[in-house]
Amino acid sequence: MPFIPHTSADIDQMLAAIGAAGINTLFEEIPLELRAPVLNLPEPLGEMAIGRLMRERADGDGSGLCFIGAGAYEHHIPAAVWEIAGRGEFLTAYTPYQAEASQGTLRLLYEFQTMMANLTAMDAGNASLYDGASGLGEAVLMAVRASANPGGKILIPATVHPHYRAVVHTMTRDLDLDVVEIPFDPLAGRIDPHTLVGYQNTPVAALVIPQPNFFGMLEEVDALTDWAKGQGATVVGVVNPISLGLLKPPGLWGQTGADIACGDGQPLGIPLSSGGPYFGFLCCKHPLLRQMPGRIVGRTEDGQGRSGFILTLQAREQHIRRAKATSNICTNQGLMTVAASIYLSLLGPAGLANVAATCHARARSLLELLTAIPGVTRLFSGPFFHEGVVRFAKPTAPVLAQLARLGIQGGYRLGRAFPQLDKAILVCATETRTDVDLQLYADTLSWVLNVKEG
Amino acid sequence: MPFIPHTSADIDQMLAAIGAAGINTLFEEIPLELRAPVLNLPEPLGEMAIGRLMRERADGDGSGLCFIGAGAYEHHIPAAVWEIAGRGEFLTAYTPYQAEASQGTLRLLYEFQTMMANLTAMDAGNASLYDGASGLGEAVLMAVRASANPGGKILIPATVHPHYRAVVHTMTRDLDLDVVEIPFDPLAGRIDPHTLVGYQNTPVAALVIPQPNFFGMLEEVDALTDWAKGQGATVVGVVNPISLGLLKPPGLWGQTGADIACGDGQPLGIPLSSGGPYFGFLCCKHPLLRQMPGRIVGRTEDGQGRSGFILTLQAREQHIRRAKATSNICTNQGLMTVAASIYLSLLGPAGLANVAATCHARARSLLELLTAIPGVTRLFSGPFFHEGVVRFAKPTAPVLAQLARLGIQGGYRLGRAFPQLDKAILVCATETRTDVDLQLYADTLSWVLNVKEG
Amino acid sequence: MNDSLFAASSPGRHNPHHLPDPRVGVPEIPSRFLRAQPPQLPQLSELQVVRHFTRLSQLNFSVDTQFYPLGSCTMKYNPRICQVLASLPGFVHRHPLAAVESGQGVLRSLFELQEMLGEIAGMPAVSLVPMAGAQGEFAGVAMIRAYHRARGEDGRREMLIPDAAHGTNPATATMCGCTVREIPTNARGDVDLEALARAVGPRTAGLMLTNPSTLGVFERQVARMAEIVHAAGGLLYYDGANLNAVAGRVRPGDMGFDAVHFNVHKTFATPHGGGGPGAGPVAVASRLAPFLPLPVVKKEVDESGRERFSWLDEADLPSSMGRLSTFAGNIGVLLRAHVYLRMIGAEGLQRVSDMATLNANYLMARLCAAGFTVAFPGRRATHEFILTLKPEADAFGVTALDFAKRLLEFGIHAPTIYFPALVPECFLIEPTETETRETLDQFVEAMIAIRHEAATQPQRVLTAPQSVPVAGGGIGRLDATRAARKPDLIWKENQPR
Amino acid sequence: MNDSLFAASSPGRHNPHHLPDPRVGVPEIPSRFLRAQPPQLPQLSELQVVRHFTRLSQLNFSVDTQFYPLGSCTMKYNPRICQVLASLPGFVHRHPLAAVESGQGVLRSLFELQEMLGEIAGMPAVSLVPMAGAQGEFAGVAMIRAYHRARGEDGRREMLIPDAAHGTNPATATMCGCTVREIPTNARGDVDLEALARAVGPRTAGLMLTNPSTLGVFERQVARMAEIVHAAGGLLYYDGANLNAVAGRVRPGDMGFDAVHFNVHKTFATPHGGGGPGAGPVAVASRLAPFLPLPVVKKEVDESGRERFSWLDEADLPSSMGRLSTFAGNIGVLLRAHVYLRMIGAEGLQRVSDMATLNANYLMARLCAAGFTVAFPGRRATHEFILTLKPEADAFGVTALDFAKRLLEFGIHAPTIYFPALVPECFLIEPTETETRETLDQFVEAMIAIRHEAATQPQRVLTAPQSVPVAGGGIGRLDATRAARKPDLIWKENQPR
Ligand SMILES: Cc1ncc(COP(=O)(O)O)c(C=O)c1O
Ligand SMILES: Cc1ncc(COP(=O)(O)O)c(C=O)c1O
Repeated sequence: MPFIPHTSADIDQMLAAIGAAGINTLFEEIPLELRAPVLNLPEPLGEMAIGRLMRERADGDGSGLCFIGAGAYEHHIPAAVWEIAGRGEFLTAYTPYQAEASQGTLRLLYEFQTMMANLTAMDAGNASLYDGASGLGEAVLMAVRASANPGGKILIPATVHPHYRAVVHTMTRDLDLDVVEIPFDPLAGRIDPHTLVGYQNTPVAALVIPQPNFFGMLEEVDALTDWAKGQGATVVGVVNPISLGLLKPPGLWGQTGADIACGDGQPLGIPLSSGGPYFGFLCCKHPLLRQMPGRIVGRTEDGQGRSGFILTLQAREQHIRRAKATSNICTNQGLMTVAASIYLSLLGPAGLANVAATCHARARSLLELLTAIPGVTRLFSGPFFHEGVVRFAKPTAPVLAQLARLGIQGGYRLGRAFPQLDKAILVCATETRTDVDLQLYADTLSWVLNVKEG
Repeated sequence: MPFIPHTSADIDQMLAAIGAAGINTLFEEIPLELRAPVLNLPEPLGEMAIGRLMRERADGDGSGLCFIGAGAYEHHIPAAVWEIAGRGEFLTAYTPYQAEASQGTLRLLYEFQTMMANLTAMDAGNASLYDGASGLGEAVLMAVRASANPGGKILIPATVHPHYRAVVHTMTRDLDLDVVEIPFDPLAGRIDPHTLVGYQNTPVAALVIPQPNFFGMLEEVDALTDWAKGQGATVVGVVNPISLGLLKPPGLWGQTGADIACGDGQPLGIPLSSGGPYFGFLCCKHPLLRQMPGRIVGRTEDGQGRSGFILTLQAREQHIRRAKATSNICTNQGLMTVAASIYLSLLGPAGLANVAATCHARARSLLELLTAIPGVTRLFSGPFFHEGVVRFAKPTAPVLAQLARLGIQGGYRLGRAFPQLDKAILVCATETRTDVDLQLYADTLSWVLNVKEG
Repeated sequence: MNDSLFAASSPGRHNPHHLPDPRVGVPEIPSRFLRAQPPQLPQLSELQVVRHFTRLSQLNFSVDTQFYPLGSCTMKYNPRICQVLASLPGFVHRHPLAAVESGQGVLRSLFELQEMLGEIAGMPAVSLVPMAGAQGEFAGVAMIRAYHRARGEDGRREMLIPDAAHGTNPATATMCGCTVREIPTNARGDVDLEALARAVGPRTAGLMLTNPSTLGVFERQVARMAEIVHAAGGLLYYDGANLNAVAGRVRPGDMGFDAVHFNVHKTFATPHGGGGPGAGPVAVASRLAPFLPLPVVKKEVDESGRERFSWLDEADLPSSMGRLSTFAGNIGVLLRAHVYLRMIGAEGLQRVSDMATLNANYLMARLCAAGFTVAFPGRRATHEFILTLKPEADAFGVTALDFAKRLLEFGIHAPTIYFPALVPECFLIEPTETETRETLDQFVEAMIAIRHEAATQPQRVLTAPQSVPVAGGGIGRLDATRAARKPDLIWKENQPR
Repeated sequence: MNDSLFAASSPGRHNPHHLPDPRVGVPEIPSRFLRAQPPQLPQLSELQVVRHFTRLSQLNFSVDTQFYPLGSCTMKYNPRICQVLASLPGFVHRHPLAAVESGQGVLRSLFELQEMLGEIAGMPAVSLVPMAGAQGEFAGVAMIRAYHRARGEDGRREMLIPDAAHGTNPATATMCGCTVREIPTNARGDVDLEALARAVGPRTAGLMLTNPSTLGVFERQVARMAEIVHAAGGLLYYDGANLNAVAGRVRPGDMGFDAVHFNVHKTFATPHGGGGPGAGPVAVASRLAPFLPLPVVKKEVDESGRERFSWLDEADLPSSMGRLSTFAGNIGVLLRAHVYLRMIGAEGLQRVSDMATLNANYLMARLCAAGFTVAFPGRRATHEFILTLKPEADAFGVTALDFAKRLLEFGIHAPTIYFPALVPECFLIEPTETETRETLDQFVEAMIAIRHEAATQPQRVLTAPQSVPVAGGGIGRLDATRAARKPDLIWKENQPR
């Protein structure tokens, strides 16, 4: 059998050492009536055959020239990132429970925490959560635990990614928490801070602020933060880490800064992979530290005073606190933080700023090119990062389908999640899209909108 | 600049420490009149841009469904081979001059030498030469040095790969050595041992014996070896290492065995890569050890009696013996031996035998399918390994070109190297070709031969 | 190795080839949205980065470099081919929201995985979405709650959990708004059936059970337990973390469970990545199928027999417990599991559990013969087993922790220690099927050597490790208390190295 | 780490997933052609293999893990992107004899590389074929001989080579049927011009020269030397191993050379692979162009401006010196060099030599200031320089070898020692441009510390290394004499481990 080293001589000698007549004897405690039938699985394939099969499948896949963002972004990943992150010692280690045998992973996580905290202007960070959406779920639960009004409302703008909102719903429903959606300004595509006045007199546990928001627009984070802090609410910023190369970090929003920053780390060197694995990051200010879910690494010393790293503050975690833990999370997305750490180290502040600025410039060009096409209009005005909403004079589904047949993934249809935005799509351009790419999209779209006329 | 860490502060401080006014000062010893103009090189590209460029180029390349062998063979390479061989510590180390800091490479080479010696049934092996052809060149020079008749003829059958013969010519021409080509039996596609009777009375320094030969046919290695040894000639076997999973190893040919075994290691886990890097291997019997070119690793001990490995017998090499060295070779193909060592360890004797047997079976099927097509005949009869010669009723060049347009690399045209074999091609099938592949080739060829009729 | 990434940073050092467009100017965004200071990221050359992280990697123990018999974690060989095939460009570069037409390869593979996992579970419906075991548990308990709610029994909020259970079980129950009721284990390692019978009732949501349990033994009365819980109106959740012991031999569905999660990063050989990512797909009995987390892969066959794969979403599965991830979970990890399962097949899967069990029983027998004390004598080991080092602790003052730390110096990763908590000086050992007998023998020799040291020179063991055999010389035993007392969680300027 | 691959082997153990077709029978080949016994290869599981070779890798020093200032070897950063792009499936899977239509991408890249190398050499024609520097030298000398032969001067068989030259130079000359005449070096590190003038004559084939020389200094009289040799009817060969010092600053063609080889595994950042593969392309002046080794990439442009690339062969270049490899050399390595050059461009190339030179001069200045003795005081360092540790040897009895071995324990690879042989207790140090000043400073500190030890506790240095800081604890100084006296070159059953 593949991957099993036992020769028949091994098996015989081992059974003899055990004193068992045969392999079946070892399973004698399983009641007979529970024994499984022979499973109906596909015939096994050798390495060459499975290789051929999967290569055929992968050859048909891929997303062509892609202008979809909507929570997952195609960035250039420096070759060194996965060449190093894919090393066996990172790949095949377990969670670093035995600190002395895991200093590689531990020191790396400490550095990762540092970089994420610096990026978000927070005091501490954890070692990752599953992804952006479930990370926001954890952040909301944490915010409530830390809030001055733990029984109050949890305000989530409709400009937060619809799937993030769905996951928050999943994670709060059975806990009888009061999650309230805040509508957005239909002209600006962002929250009008004045909307919040309606909640002035009810206790608010937490406010979630996305930056940039799902439509790519920049929220008035300072005003929103100050309002929420004034209400005694915990402020949770959901941010795109690439944008933080340019944008004001959550820790510096408003007078006091947000309390928690979270988001999806995928843009930091993680490939799209149809949706995962990505990772969620979570950072916070000092007072909230012990409410943070997930693993945290700290620096300590050995008997000789040498610096070393170790999992710490474990009294928050399920394996110690069981039913009273801050979360059930155990396995997280460790390897993705290895990639993100290498990515951030390679780019540094100058690189990250240039990636962010280039994304913005490309998105701006794209929106200009598209809206120059008759029948295409821009929705929402105001500052944005690297995404924007455009509306067609026609139904979006057939247009996008036709574009896809021509090798272009044109954008994300907003109609399902936002019925009021029927006929609108969300488009994105990152630094990976060249001027030629943008022009090709514009030309193709123009052709598709034309051809299908009538 | 890419890959250069110096900040301008670094440069200033370093110049100050040197006491130089500027960078140009450091080059002051270069006479002014020799200074180069600004070079005319293409504009530099960032990593993202060069990635896009090279991906476009590579996307257009590849050889489709390939039935060419002729010295380079497509085999399945287990994923583990390059996942491990590509590790930075193997990739970015130098030749292991400082043994204590290079035990990884050194132990590996010792194990490689062992596996190659075992495979060829020889007493020792070196740490690689450039490739099969230049390796044969070195083997011939070594054979002459070790021969009882160093001034005698060097007999090389015409069934040796034509490019190998060309390289031997290049490497011997300036040395005034007498290289003689032995013609092959036009029916059998191999050397008739009786042909050698003509050389019975002239001194013969060395005889080269290919197994399988360039046409895929098996030579009568026992008879050839015995004849040559009887003449006091050194016997050099040129072998395909995969075939040694099944075939008699050179060390056991005839009564005494060949003296030297060499060949190209490419089939052992090295990708085709348009022709390189591959590696040449060279093994020999004990008496010839100190005539062997290239690096050799030996086992020794440290002060505490711990086993360790070190480059040894260096008195043969250019850095010690200079003009009197056995060869000028310095850098060899080290990393390729890492891959080959992992390949052989993963396959083991059972795996190698199965790969060889499968290759043979596939080639047999291919030859049967092709010769069933009207207008296609088989040349040469007798035992073969995984290649064979077929003749078309038509000129080969347009047929092969048409096949290539249909995605099939149909074989190697023999007409240029062997004018008497005009209209014939050499075809190959390894274990990577499925029954479906073979049938596709046969069907396409049949169609091509038909369509172009008249 | 003592160089900090941050201490090596130098102002202005950067890698211009990673600037996508050096000519791009500062964007026209109002300054109140912009950061005033660049983020404090390290400023390093590419070589510095490559060298730093390569050297860090060398400080780890890993399956690729050491025997790693960490109980409950199934640290077996992660085949490189799975890694390579899941990383093919077509898979890796596909956007999650791209048209399904551009993802038929990945969707077909995921669909096949769903089918295979259903067959292995003995259950009809599967969702691949959960991103780890704990999230699989969450999905399971949330489905159980949704089920009760749908039947008008939202009052069923009590989850029964054996005291030996993994911490994620009770933590999950809490996250789903349940209260936890612990069920004790008897001295033979079985759940106390009487206690279970007493505990069930109209508030019972269900029971969470691992079988084989975390005690390394098979729960023989599982059918009876299912009867008791079902009779009381509760459902049964199977924590599949230990499936490597019995896959192909016995199926959760056949044992009476209603939901199960798999840890593909254990049973199906996907690498653990130093803490993840894994994946925790769930399989369920038909009564829970309407509640599966979204999205699920669907297959349609058109008239001409052409298959087309797409995602089921809210519109298709209106009772779903909801979404758990932004997109569809850890697809890259699931692809690895798919390749693994397609390579081993049914016979191979049984061979996995056979040899995992053989290795554990052999190791247990040899350690017993060497005088160590097993926690549940007379029981067969499953894929793992527990030693109690209490006798050694009493005799020599050397604890399970000390044994664990000293093992590291032998180049062997320690087993899981102090879990499950019910066994004093607990050593939970899981060798896995991919290790050779020779390696197991080396482990036995190391254990004997350490016990001999404990008897003759206990200080050597008590102060271990002095230095673990990794590049750069390693580190001695680290002070966990100090770390927790005064948390130092991020690097700061002027920090001692 | 002390486990042998062969000792771990177990009869019958194998990896069935690597059998391409387990049902294939024994072929019908007469038994006299077949082997009677299977080859003695190790029989291991895949995990054993992966673990063994992963652990072996960890025993190496490498650029990715250590500072590696090995003089004459240019151990600089090997960019990962070059590795990744040269490994793209389209490149890697192409058969060398496949139709050129299926290789336009690789051929175009090679053509561009030919052009770039010609520009850097200041010479009009290039062949990429030679597979390492030494084979490039062979090509050069064989071309020179072919040139003389073509002019009816086959008697020109004497090659002039400075005594400081690399061993490959004289060895190559011999392989090309030349005799070697050594030219001495004067105390300032320059070739003795008088001696050269005396040596040339009608038997002179040519001169082989490295500039900057292996002494780490620029040969200032090179133009004069070219005059002397050319006037005598000889040609000049440039050993390009040290090009990293001057690329973009001065060109071999402009200095008067007729042929040059490049070490792409030095100057153009392709990795050295623990001994290779590298590549040694050659560039030549027009008089040698007809003799270039085959094949060479050719570009044709059709009427519509479409470019097509193919190989020039014997028919196109009838005077060629011939073939050097089965196909066309180490193409995969050349692709790496191509990517590197396309990324750095002309300005970057000059920056490379600038910073390589700056690093060497800085390190030399600091070591001088610390009291070490440079071999050629008053000269500028090029990309490398030489210390003589003779004063230390005389004072403390501690040799260059001892210093080298002790450096390993500091986690720094030793410089090149005892080459060139003319400098006593020679330490040839080449930091390369990709190292930071901080790293150079650490080297200086280590050297100072070792000299201090040499003075105060010489045994510590004389017995170094006791243990190099690699995983598994490393090894002490190895006995080279023992290895050579009784060669143990392959593993045999019952061998002590
Ligand atoms: C018994 C048991 N249950 C649940 C889990 C949790 O799985 P995960 O770490 O994938 O969330 C684990 C693994 O740590 C486990 O061992
Ligand atoms: C000066 C010099 N010349 C020639 C060579 C030979 O080059 P290669 O090792 O690539 O054959 C080297 C490198 O070892 C060298 O340093």
